[in-house]
Amino acid sequence: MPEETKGTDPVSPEPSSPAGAPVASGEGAGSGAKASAETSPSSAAPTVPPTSVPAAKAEVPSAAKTAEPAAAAPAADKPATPAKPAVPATGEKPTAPAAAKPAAAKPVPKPEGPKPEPWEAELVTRLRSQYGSGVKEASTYLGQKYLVVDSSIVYEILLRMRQDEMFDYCVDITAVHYPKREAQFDIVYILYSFHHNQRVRVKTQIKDGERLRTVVGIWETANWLEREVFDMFGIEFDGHPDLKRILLPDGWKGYPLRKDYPILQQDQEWVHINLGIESGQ
Amino acid sequence: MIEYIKGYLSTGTTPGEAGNLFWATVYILLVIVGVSVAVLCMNWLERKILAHMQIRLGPMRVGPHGLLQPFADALKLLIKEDIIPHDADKLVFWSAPVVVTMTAFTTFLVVPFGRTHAVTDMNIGVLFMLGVSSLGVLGIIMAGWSSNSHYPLMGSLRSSAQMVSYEIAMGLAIVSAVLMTSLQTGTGTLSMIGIVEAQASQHTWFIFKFFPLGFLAFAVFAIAMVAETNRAPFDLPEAESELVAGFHTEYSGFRWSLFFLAEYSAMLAVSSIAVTLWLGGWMRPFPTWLGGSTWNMAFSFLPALTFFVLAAMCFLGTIRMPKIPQFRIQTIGLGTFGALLGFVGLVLLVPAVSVRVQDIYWFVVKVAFFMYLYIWYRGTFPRYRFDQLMKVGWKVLLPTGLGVLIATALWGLMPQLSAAITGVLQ
Amino acid sequence: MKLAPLVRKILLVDLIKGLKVTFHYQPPSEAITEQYPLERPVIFERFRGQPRLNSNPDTGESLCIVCNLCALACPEQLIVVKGERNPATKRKEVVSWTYDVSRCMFCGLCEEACSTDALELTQDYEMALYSREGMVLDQAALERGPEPVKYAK
Amino acid sequence: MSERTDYLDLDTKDETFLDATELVLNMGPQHPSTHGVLRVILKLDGEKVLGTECVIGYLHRGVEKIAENRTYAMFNPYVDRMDYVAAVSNGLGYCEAVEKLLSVEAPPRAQYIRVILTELCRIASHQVWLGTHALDIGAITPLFYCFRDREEVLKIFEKYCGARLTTHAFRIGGCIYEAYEGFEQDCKKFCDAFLPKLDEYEELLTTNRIWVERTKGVGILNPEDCIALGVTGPVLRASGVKWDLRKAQPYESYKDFDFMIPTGLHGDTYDRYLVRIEEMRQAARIIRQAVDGLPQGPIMAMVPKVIKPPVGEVYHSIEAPKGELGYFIVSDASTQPYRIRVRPPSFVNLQALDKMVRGLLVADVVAVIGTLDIVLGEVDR
Repeated sequence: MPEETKGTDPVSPEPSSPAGAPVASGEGAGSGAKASAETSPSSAAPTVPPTSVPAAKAEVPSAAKTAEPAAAAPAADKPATPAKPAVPATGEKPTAPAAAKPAAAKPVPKPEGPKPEPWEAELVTRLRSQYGSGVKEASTYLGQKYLVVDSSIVYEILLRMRQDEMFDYCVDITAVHYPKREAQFDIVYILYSFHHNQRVRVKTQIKDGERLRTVVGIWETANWLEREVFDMFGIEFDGHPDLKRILLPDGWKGYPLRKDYPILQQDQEWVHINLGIESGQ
Repeated sequence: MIEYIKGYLSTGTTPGEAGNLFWATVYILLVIVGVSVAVLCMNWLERKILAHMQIRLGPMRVGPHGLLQPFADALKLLIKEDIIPHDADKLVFWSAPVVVTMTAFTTFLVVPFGRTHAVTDMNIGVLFMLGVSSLGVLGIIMAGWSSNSHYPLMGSLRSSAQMVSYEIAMGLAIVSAVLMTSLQTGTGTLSMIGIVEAQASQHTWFIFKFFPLGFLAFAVFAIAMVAETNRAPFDLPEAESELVAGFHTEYSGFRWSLFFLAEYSAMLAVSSIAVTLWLGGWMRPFPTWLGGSTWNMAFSFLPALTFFVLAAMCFLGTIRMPKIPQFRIQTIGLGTFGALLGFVGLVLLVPAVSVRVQDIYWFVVKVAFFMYLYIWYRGTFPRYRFDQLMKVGWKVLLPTGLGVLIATALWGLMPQLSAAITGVLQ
Repeated sequence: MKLAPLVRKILLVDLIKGLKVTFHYQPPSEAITEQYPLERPVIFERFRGQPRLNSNPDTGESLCIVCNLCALACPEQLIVVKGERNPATKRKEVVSWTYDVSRCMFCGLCEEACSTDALELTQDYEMALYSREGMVLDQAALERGPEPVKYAK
Repeated sequence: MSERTDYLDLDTKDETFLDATELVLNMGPQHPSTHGVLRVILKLDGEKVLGTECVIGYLHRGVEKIAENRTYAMFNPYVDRMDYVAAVSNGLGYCEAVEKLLSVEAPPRAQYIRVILTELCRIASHQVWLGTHALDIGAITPLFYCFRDREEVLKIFEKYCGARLTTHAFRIGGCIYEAYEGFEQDCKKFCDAFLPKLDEYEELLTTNRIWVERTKGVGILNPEDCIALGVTGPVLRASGVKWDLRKAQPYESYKDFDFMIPTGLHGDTYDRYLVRIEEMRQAARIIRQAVDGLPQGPIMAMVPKVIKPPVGEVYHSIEAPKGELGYFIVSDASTQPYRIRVRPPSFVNLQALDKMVRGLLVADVVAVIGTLDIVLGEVDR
């Protein structure tokens, strides 16, 4: 680590929410960046003698783990962008060096992590009015907007986003695997609207084996992206024109990006079959 | 024996004309050796010149300045494993490079390196050359088809279409040059030697005749010949970025080297045609303007001078070599090579030799200019697409060639035409 | 307006322009080839190459204090440091130190993690070997540091 | 929009080619102009392309899986290995995404240094593109000129961060290396020397009739198709969509600089060539401004030594030389990312190949692959 960070005193014993309330970067990216520049104290922080490095190690995880929802700050209804971190970071203010020592022991004072805040916009209202509880959540996190919707209506929502709300560019489709949850997979559609200069993530949760309807008919780009999700997670898409493995060879076993996928076993098996020796891994 | 050679050398005819089978064989062997050496030189020169255009140094390791690189390459190709694809048509696969090489060498039969320095002087020389060189495409098609693979097949198909189309433009340009031999003197000829002699008697190279018609015909030929030999920017049959290596993708080792040999000797052959037809063949520049015995004398020193310059360059290189033990052998080698060149230069100063070599020297210089152009094009231009190539061939070169042919004929017939017109008017 | 482009096209101006460029690059002085074993590239100070374990120039003792930070920082986990506390000096001393260069991607994270400047990625870049065996460097090899091969007969 | 039904039927056996009218040509993975290990299966009628299918994954290294087993700082060098001709941009995108997750912002000086290096990297990447693209179309010489000038960029990289290609130049929270002595002069010198060289490339290509014929009207993508296919970067801009993340959603200090976004009119290969050439000029302009305005100050924000971002997920994207390069990071508050998804521009852009080459000739396939400017390391990850 560089000298500059060695001196960082990340233990901020202030229990209150960070000084600058989360500034959702409104009205385009430029002002968002400006706002963050004002509120972020980190830029010009002086170097502090490296005294509390162990404390930092101990403190930050606890802070993060026990993070709880904070008071909602007014969310921007303007297009927000993932431009700049708008929220002052946790444990960044070297306010009281004296407090560094006991801070680690105390469970209560913790720097608040940024919290998702409800996202209120006309778009959300419209969607809510039509789909009701199908739209489970509409929030912003670090200025980035996302919707969590029920897997049964995700196709309609996406179609609507494309046709009525002008989200004409599907940036990415991906999935996240949570093996301990009942609905194991998060499918994430990252959408962008050239018209609004706005990015929205639409998330849905599905169980293992549950199928989703393909969005290739909405955005052509979804073709390969869905194939990759299938390849890596084994999630099948109904109506996809050519759903087969894309990055891995056709005969591959298993879905590598699932959390329970053992790399070593696969490797050993392959080496054993193809080379006739035991793997060296 | 020596008397016999001397006696033959003073006859002033080609062995073919003299009907001397022994000398014809000697000449044929000389031509084959000469062309092969030229191809080796060309190999080195192309790599060096192209490298320098591309701000590289090119071969530098095998011999001083990579001078032995062609030999190393040839050796490597000879001892490389010769692979014949499993599903190839073995007989055709085997014979294709032979056909290509044979046709490429056969054309040199009628190339006049000097008044007497040709194997024979055929009275249909130009026709023969055109005909034989176009047979080369047969070998390429054979190679592409017999490889039983997609890329060679496509390469050979491209090649055949391309050669057939460009031969027409080429033929038209040649016809307009042949017309020039007859128009003013009334002694038309297809003989290669005859064409050069016609230029001598008309006191002009055909490139400057009926300006700009001669030049246009030459330009059409100069473009068509690049296409005919499958060289950049018309190197589609072997376009490495599209067809891997085109028709010779599946060839390796010696067979591949035959294709290489054929390609370069074909380049030499078509350049020889261009030199013979438009650039006065073996004639030195300005034979009349800078005529007289003084100028003849001065020009006769040029071959020796060239070798002296080359030797001087070698010595310069010797001096510039890094003075470290690893380079000792290279330095000595380069010095020896320079000395050799200097010796050749000295030999060329002997009047008897210099008179005989004059013709060959000028011919080679002119062909070398074309070779340089080939390399220069390759270093500069992107490659045409197939349909664009056809477009250039059929829509630009063919009409131009045809127009030039008609214009040449009209211009040549001008006196008769004007006489006829005035006759009609009166 | 139409005439000038047409004339230019007939006179092949566009092609000649390109030919000019390639022509004037021909003098060998323009060539940028480095004839490698004789002409060696200039390696700059921050270059990350062959690793070396530094020792104190005065005492000859290894600077490594077996803190294991480099091994923790390494993304490929190719550094293995084992140490023992010397009861006499009360200092941890290296027992074994291996660095597997064959898996190294020279990201420099280990060098940054090292708190005593013991581990250093030097400017030596000639690390090609004929077999994998020599690629796992032990403490002795690391302390010897890179030994550039002299290419001479 | 419509459901496509004309996917290649490659399962039915090809008749002997004397009887069949169609030819299935397997281009790659070992082919001189597939820029690595791309395999394109072409269905041809003569030389006319009836359809294509890309087979990718030959270079798949499981970067996203590796990420789940590395700490945030450890994963940083791996991203350099995706788009290895623009490693600096990859590093920038990753560092910014993690910084966003940590709600940290790099200090101004670090931001300027980042911008300078990223723009240098853009020039280097475009030079590799130009060289290889010209080589694909048959002009072999521009490659060497481009690589000669790219060498200067790589020297600056080596002087700055100790590596030429896989630079690992930035760290989460800023930069670790202070600009070396003479950094500003080097950058300026490069810009001064580079622009005349760029004119030289143009002399070789821009007006050359063969180049123009080979590229004009080839591989046309209209803006609607571009957006539907998710194509970004110079390919999108050449189709006339003036969209550049540096302007649309400025990151780093791009809002401080005055530069233009070149756009094309026809969306063909020639326009893409012009757009990228102009982008190099604009990048040089940005570098000059950034070097002039390089502020003093720290180069590293205060980030904890052990990076443990709070629970949450974030998507951040930057304008890489090839298009929108996005990182979607899910944190579970441990030291290792729970999931990192890379949105590679090359992967998405490559999808447009089929649409672009249908009805063209084999030679155009090569030109179109070149103009898409894909890097297989990034396509396959």
